[in-house]
Amino acid sequence: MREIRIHGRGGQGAVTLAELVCHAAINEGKYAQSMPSFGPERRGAPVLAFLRISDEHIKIRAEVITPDVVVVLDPGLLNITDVTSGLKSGGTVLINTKKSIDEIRSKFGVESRLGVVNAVEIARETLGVPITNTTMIGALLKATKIVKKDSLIEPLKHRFGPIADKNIKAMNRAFDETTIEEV
Amino acid sequence: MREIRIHGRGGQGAVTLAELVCHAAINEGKYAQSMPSFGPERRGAPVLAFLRISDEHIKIRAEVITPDVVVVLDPGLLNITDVTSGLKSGGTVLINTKKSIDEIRSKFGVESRLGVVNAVEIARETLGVPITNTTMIGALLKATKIVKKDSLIEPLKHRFGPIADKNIKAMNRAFDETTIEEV
Amino acid sequence: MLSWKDLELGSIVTEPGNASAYKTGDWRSNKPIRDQSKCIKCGLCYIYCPDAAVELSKAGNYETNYFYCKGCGICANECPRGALTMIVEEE
Amino acid sequence: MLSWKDLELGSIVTEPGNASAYKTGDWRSNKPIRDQSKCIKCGLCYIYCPDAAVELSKAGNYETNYFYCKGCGICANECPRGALTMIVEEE
Amino acid sequence: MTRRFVTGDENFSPGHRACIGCGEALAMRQVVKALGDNIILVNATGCSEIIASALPTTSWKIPWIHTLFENTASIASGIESALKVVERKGKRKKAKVIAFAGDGGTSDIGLQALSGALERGHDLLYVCFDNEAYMNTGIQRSSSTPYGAWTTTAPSGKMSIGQKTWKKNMPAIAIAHDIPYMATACPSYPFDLMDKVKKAVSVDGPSYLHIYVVCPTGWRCKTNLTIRLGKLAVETGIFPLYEVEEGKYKMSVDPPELTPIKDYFKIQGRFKHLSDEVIEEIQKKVTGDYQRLKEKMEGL
Amino acid sequence: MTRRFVTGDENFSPGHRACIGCGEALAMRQVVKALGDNIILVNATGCSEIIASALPTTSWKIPWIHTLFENTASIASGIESALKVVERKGKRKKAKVIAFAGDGGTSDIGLQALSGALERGHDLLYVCFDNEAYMNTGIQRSSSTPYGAWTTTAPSGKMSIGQKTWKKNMPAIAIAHDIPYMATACPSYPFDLMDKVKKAVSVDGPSYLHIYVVCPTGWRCKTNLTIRLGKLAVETGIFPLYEVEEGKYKMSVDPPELTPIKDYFKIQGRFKHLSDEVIEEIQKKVTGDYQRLKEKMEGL
Amino acid sequence: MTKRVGLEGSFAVSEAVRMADVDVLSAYPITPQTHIVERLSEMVADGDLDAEFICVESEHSAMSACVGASAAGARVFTCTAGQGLELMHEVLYIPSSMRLPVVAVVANRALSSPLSVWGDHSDAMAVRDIGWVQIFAENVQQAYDLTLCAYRIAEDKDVLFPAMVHLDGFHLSHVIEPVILPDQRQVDDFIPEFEYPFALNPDKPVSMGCYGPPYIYTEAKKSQNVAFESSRKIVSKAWGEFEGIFERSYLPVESYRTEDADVILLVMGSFAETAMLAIDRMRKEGKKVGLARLRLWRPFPFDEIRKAVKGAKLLVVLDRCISFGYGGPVCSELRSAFYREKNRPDIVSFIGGLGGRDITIDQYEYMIKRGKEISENGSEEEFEMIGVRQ
Amino acid sequence: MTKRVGLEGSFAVSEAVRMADVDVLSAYPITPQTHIVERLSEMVADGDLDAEFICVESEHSAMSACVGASAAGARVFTCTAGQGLELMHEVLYIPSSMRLPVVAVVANRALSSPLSVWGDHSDAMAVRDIGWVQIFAENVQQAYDLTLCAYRIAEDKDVLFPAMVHLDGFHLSHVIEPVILPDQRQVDDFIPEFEYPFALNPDKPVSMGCYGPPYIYTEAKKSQNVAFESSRKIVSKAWGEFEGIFERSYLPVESYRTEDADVILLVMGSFAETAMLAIDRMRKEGKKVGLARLRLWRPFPFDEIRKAVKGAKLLVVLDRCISFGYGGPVCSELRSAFYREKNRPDIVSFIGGLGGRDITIDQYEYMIKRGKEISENGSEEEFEMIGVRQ
Ligand SMILES: Cc1ncc(C[n+]2csc(CCOP(=O)(O)OP(=O)(O)O)c2C)c(N)n1
Ligand SMILES: Cc1ncc(C[n+]2csc(CCOP(=O)(O)OP(=O)(O)O)c2C)c(N)n1
Ligand code: SF4
Ligand code: SF4
Ligand code: SF4
Ligand code: SF4
Ligand code: SF4
Ligand code: SF4
Ligand SMILES: [Mg+2]
Ligand SMILES: [Mg+2]
Repeated sequence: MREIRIHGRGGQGAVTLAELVCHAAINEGKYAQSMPSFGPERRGAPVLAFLRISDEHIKIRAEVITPDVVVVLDPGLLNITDVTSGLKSGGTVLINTKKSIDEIRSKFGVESRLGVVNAVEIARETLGVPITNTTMIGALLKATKIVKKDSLIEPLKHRFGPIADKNIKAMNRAFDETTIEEV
Repeated sequence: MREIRIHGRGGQGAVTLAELVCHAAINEGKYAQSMPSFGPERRGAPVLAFLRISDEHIKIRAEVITPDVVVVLDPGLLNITDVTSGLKSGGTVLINTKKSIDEIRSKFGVESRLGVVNAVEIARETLGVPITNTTMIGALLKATKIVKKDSLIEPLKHRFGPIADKNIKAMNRAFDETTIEEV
Repeated sequence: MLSWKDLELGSIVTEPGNASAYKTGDWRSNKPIRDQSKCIKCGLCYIYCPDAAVELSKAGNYETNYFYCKGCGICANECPRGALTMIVEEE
Repeated sequence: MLSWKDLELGSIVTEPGNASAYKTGDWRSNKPIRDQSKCIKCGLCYIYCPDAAVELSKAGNYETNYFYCKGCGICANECPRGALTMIVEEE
Repeated sequence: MTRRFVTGDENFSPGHRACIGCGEALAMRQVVKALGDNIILVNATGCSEIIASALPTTSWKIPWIHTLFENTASIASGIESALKVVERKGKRKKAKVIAFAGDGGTSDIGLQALSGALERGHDLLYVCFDNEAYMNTGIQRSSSTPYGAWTTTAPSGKMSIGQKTWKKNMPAIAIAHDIPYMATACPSYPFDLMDKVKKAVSVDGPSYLHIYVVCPTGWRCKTNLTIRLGKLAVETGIFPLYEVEEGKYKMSVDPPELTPIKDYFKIQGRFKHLSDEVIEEIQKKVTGDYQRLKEKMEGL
Repeated sequence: MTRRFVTGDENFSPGHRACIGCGEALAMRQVVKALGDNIILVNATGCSEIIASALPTTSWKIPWIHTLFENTASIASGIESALKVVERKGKRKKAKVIAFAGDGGTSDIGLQALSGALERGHDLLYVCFDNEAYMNTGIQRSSSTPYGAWTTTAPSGKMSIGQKTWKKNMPAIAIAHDIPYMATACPSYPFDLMDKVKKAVSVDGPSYLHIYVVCPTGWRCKTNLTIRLGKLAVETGIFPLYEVEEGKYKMSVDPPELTPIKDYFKIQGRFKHLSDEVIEEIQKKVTGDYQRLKEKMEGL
Repeated sequence: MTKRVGLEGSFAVSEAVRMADVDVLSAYPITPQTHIVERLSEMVADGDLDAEFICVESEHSAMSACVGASAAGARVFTCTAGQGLELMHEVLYIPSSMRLPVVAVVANRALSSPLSVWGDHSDAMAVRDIGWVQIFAENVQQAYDLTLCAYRIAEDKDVLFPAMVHLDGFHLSHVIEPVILPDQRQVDDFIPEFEYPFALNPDKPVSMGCYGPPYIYTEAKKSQNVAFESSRKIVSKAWGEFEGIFERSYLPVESYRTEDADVILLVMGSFAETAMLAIDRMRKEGKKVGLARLRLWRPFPFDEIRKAVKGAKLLVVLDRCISFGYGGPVCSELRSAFYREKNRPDIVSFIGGLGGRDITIDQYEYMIKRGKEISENGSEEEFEMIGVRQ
Repeated sequence: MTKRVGLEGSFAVSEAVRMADVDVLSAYPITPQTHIVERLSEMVADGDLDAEFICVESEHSAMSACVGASAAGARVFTCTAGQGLELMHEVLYIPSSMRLPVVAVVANRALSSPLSVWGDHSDAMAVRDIGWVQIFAENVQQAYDLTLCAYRIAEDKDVLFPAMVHLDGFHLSHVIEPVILPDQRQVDDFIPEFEYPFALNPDKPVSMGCYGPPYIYTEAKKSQNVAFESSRKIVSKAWGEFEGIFERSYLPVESYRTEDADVILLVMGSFAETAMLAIDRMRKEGKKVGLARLRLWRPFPFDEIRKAVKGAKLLVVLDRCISFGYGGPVCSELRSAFYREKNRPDIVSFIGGLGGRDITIDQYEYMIKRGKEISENGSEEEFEMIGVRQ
């Protein structure tokens, strides 16, 4: 089982990210589970979302505390939370940032496997708005291959209808543009 | 313990009769208990009230089913109910009626000890209204001496204030005018 | 005496208007008497009776149904012709 | 971490306004910058801020308290003099 | 004569256990006469319900349901919606849903359910029988009890004149919901009442009838005054008869001159403790309110 | 400038967790500024409560209580009565009791409690923050949601234009209770709002304030439009600012000409599905209602 | 100076409220509680009680107004029954978790449907989880005494929980019996003036009713339950003080002729005294039977009931409530309380007295006999219903 | 043709409601139930479900509208949580006593105060006496299946009682998991069109909800309880049919690795699967432990639970609810159910998971171990609370 935690802000679609990948995994025949952090957090407030993917029925139903992968939708969150908290050894952190891997490592002391991508720029250019959740799916897939990229197409279409294509494009671009540094 | 059942119609004050005698008994230092028939009966409908008087704390808290005394406030009730139902042997029936003892016995087959008084007439003349509950207390006291007549004065005053005197008069008159036939 | 098995599902009553067997005439202490000769068949006693105790006979007369009449005196009070009188119920 | 013994009777909070320690500035993605030279001290930014994040300094200037400012942009939008500009928060 | 305009059917059958001379029972009888057979009746707890439904008997010849005191309009909403779907799905044809409740069940404990039903626009008629107190439980005050009246929970006493608040204006509250039809009525005016019932059921959407019903037991008056007191309430202006159709006001009975309220007060025990000053205060309020109401009438 | 007329105290302290750009939080801030210190605040469940009271913290510097969603006016009634006796018995002096609730807590689930409190005449101020939906739970329709608006429980779709009912007229319902003071307000007009708050608390008896608050999250608009949209609501006549004192109506802002509602609609996501015809229908209703309201004004 | 007078149960309660000098009353009428609100209304109207009576529009608001008034530091009272207690169900959790000493009297009534204005314990049992002190009265004197005690208990600084006194609808509320009324000074000694430590007050602002994220909710409940459990001893203490002043004594569990009893019948509320008559009759016949009554229902008197039943072979429990698809709640909880005891009695369950049905002396006797049979031979049913027409 | 899709718990419930072709929906939003009403609203708005959605002004009205609609013969649905279930408390007695097959889904939520939108079982337990069929789901598939089953059960002519499906707030309502959706025809076979025998209808007038004097109330309750008890076997029958059609099976009590277990842990709802992980871990260490879950809570499955636990020495019960001043209701009722059994297990009580607090695998293991200790050495406390910060 792989456990993923997404950091975002209320309104940025962290939960949607988890859901989309969850659907993709289930459609592949896998077992998967996604959920928001349960609470009354408001637009703007830091929030979490969780995702588990497995080959068997998933019996645990609690927040992900020891993630294999952490996805950070908003670079500002790095200033205020330790996004690596509980990260399993060998785990990956994926960050939407315009900063380089080195800058992140030095500024925030991230020592794990690390991926960065300027998702804001991609989202702005592809979607017209700086909403980075579908974009960051690209980074996630690049870093983990947790599901096939194609598996996202149906969930994205179902979710976004007419603007699905743009989102697919954003995802693909992020997939291509994400830089990953193994450790 | 003596058990008394009062038959009346909603609005005729059967419950008040039971209460007044109950208070009188308690004020005499006795144990007593009074209660209405529990229900949503309306003005005009046949109703019951109950009274128990004893020298000890009364533990039973249920309707009186086997009365020692039955008081009937409205003669019309004789047509529609068997007022003697459950009467203990040696028990007494007291009826507000303009009929004579013999008429009652023959028309309604009452075989017990029986008392009659024209309480309507007394009430009309003393109180100005045909409300017979306080009047029938007179009959009750005459027939049973269950409490002293004087013991009623305070409860009647408390209950009726300015018109207490009239009620006392009505009670006294009924006491005097009640005819009782022993068996 | 009904047993618990006699009760309909959810204690529903399936016999419409079966309360009409209840004789509210037993409540009556005063009784309206109609003088048909004074009656102009205006029907006010009919429409004002809370207990639906005034009925129109086949002959076209309004008549009191003493099975139901509780003796409120409304009909007597409202009769425009004074055709109704309240008397004390016999013992 | 509060233990159950630390809770006040009925979980009442006895420290008025202690939520003010919570830094809602952390929520901000965009940041208002004030050009004091354009400012006419009308105070609209003050009275329109949902987060009470505009303060009047001793010197008589309106200033944004970034500890609380969530960056909604209302002040910038409503400033009659365009003295406020929203910029993207630095990473 | 009357019989020519009125059905002889008594779907609210006699044998009910209302008090002798009950104005509420009379109003129910008249309303039900005007409703016809294709209805479903929802009844709040209160006198109207308790007098006619002692298990295993019922006075009702039309489908009837009672559940609780405060949820009458919501039960009615559910039925109405059910009938809508059931008809749409071709299973059964619709009937008109009618709700019956007392003033307590309407202006106090059931107000919110009623407001919701009016707001949602259900096709139903809600009838409030206003006897100005909680009578079923023994004459406690409601928000519909008139100022100064004695009740068991607003008794007159050394420190109290009886009811201390002015009667809640339920018709005005109903109108504030912008419903297509609202009317006031009184069984002392049976034809007016029955006409309004018919108009109300013919409306598509929610309608509200506020019916003034005399309660000899609670008002402490003679049982034969039920009709007389209803007329006096109208003639004094204490309870004006009017209707509001699509926002337009119309007076149903407009006495050329209002009878003084003391004529109405003096034959009721519940007002007997009132001083002349208080009666005067109430008279002023009644006159003023009546005037303001008349100003709302169309074509005056 | 502003600061000269307004206290610098923030009894509703910053650090609260309202969404970015929340109009409700802004209105609360303005109201509390006008209230002063001698108050006790009762808060219904809803955004206003949840954003400011996560244990073990509070944003409140004045005494504050929250219990449930629907009973705000009743809790306030209890406090007010307690203060009355406690003062009478010489124990403590009275404070003014203020109730805060959303439109859902007011016009739906809390309506009955409110109606009771108004009827009984408690000395309290009830403030409704109307953001036209249940926002705390995620944008479900309330009876205060405007016709045509999208919400999660009145979504637009093949068979639906969104909200199918017209907005419940809470101010009219409050007025139907004959209370001494009722006013509408909007934090886009802060001085008008604060004046009304002060007037409302100075009244002896119940007063009601209905405050229009923009919710960028629920209305699907930009966070910096909160003030602009409030002004547009007033300028289009969608939310007229007025007050009713002892039955007398007064317009607070009366634009010489109403702005077309589409200017207001087009910057909100919740209306974006509406066809021109529906907008036209709504425009007619808005114009008509505004006209009818103006007719009630004194001295017009 | 005490005096002995005849009082209806409802009036006895009202007297207690008056003598407790309650500040705020808020109640909604419902049979069979009406006589209490009516009597209190009279007292206020006549100036005999200086209180605000809030005539609310529903029971939901009645309890809410009490909560508000209590939070503002007032001594409060409400009363209700059956449907009324149900309608305020959600609100009842508030004073218990916010620690507000609201006092309520419930004239127990059965629950709809069918509508019944008559007594049973369904309403009382429906609130057994909520964290109110619950006390059952068995006669009119107790209705008075226990209402007073409710204030003494609820307002104790080591309690500060709401308290509910149960008196059976009609059977106690509408019955007149002799009552000994104490002197006002005795009452004042027993329940001194009350000051709530955190009353809503601009001079010392507090926030009450903040919300509890998962981070803190469990802790809040733990502290609530520990405080509630430990108020059990205050109940006993208060009753001890009561006895000192008023010379009548109460215990969490009260026993009648149980000393050497093999079989103990357990009932609650107004049926208890009638049951004593059955015990007396059987004792006369030499049967070793006794009666136990739970005077205190919440907090549940674990130790006291275990002690009270010690030595008995069989406990026969009469519930006046049915948990549909399960059985009698009192019986169930008693069994659970005895489950891990070494020498536990057998416990057999009866249900009866629903919706105002009386239980006769014969029926009590039957239950004891039938209970023994069931104990010996078992039964097909989880419980047996008493007095139902077959 | 079945299909396997990812669905949030709330959406799974909505799918079941849609496929059951419900006529009338009436609900009031409350976290964590909101996603159900929202999804259903969308379905109606898009014409995917031909139903009337009554957007009521409160939960009290939500349940009332369902009662009305059901009495008129419609298939109905409502859903709520926590405070909402509390606010409709009085109304809940109506469909069970009037025999109306209302179906409700409750996204379990803790009760105020402090306000908590998070899950526990306090709301579910507060309605355990009321006579609704109560079923607990433990994963999203079950949320779908059991909602369908609720219609099958409630509308069975030998049941005609309302049914409530419990899914834990957030932990099931807000979690997306794979769900196998059946074909519409399978659903139609399983729940055929429904005709209520006494629907309100001018063609055949009936009176529903007449009042019940003492003369008849006990009989009404007896007949209600007998019918309710006997609907237990219909639940099993319905689940049997369900298995036949859908190939997934449910039982009133479900066991996991209990065959030779000395100690059985019992939990309800969404915590069950996590508890299995603890059992697995302990089994790996050779410990003879197993897990039991009450799928059916009402009518209480007496025989099934007795059978399921047969042979175990100890039953460790985790309640997600506290009856203040008493303990855990599930534990209490289980003890009562075993009280008169010959070979009964010891039963030890834990309470935890309140207001959204998770229980970890370690904590389950702790409970089993500590349960054994308590069973052997006893404990000062009537129950122990899990995961509370000291
Ligand atoms: C929740 C609840 N509270 C209180 C009652 C008691 N109750 C039943 S009817 C009634 C009064 C009814 O008054 P109203 O609605 O005016 O009708 P009326 O009897 O006067 O016709 C009351 C208080 C109840 N049944 N349910
Ligand atoms: C009895 C009950 N039902 C439902 C809820 C859920 N709930 C809490 S706040 C809320 C909506 C609040 O809406 P509104 O009053 O308009 O305030 P807003 O959040 O929009 O400011 C709802 C539905 C609840 N807490 N209690
Ligand atoms: S009211 Fe009089 S005149 Fe009219 S029909 Fe009746 S009896 Fe005849
Ligand atoms: S007296 Fe009353 S009940 Fe009898 S017929 Fe006349 S109106 Fe009807
Ligand atoms: S709104 Fe603009 S001009 Fe006015 S005080 Fe603020 S910054 Fe200055
Ligand atoms: S951006 Fe918004 S929060 Fe920040 S100071 Fe301006 S108005 Fe206040
Ligand atoms: S109390 Fe009044 S309303 Fe009720 S039945 Fe009697 S007369 Fe009619
Ligand atoms: S949802 Fe709307 S009202 Fe609630 S905090 Fe956010 S912006 Fe304010
Ligand atoms: Mg009434
Ligand atoms: Mg809102």
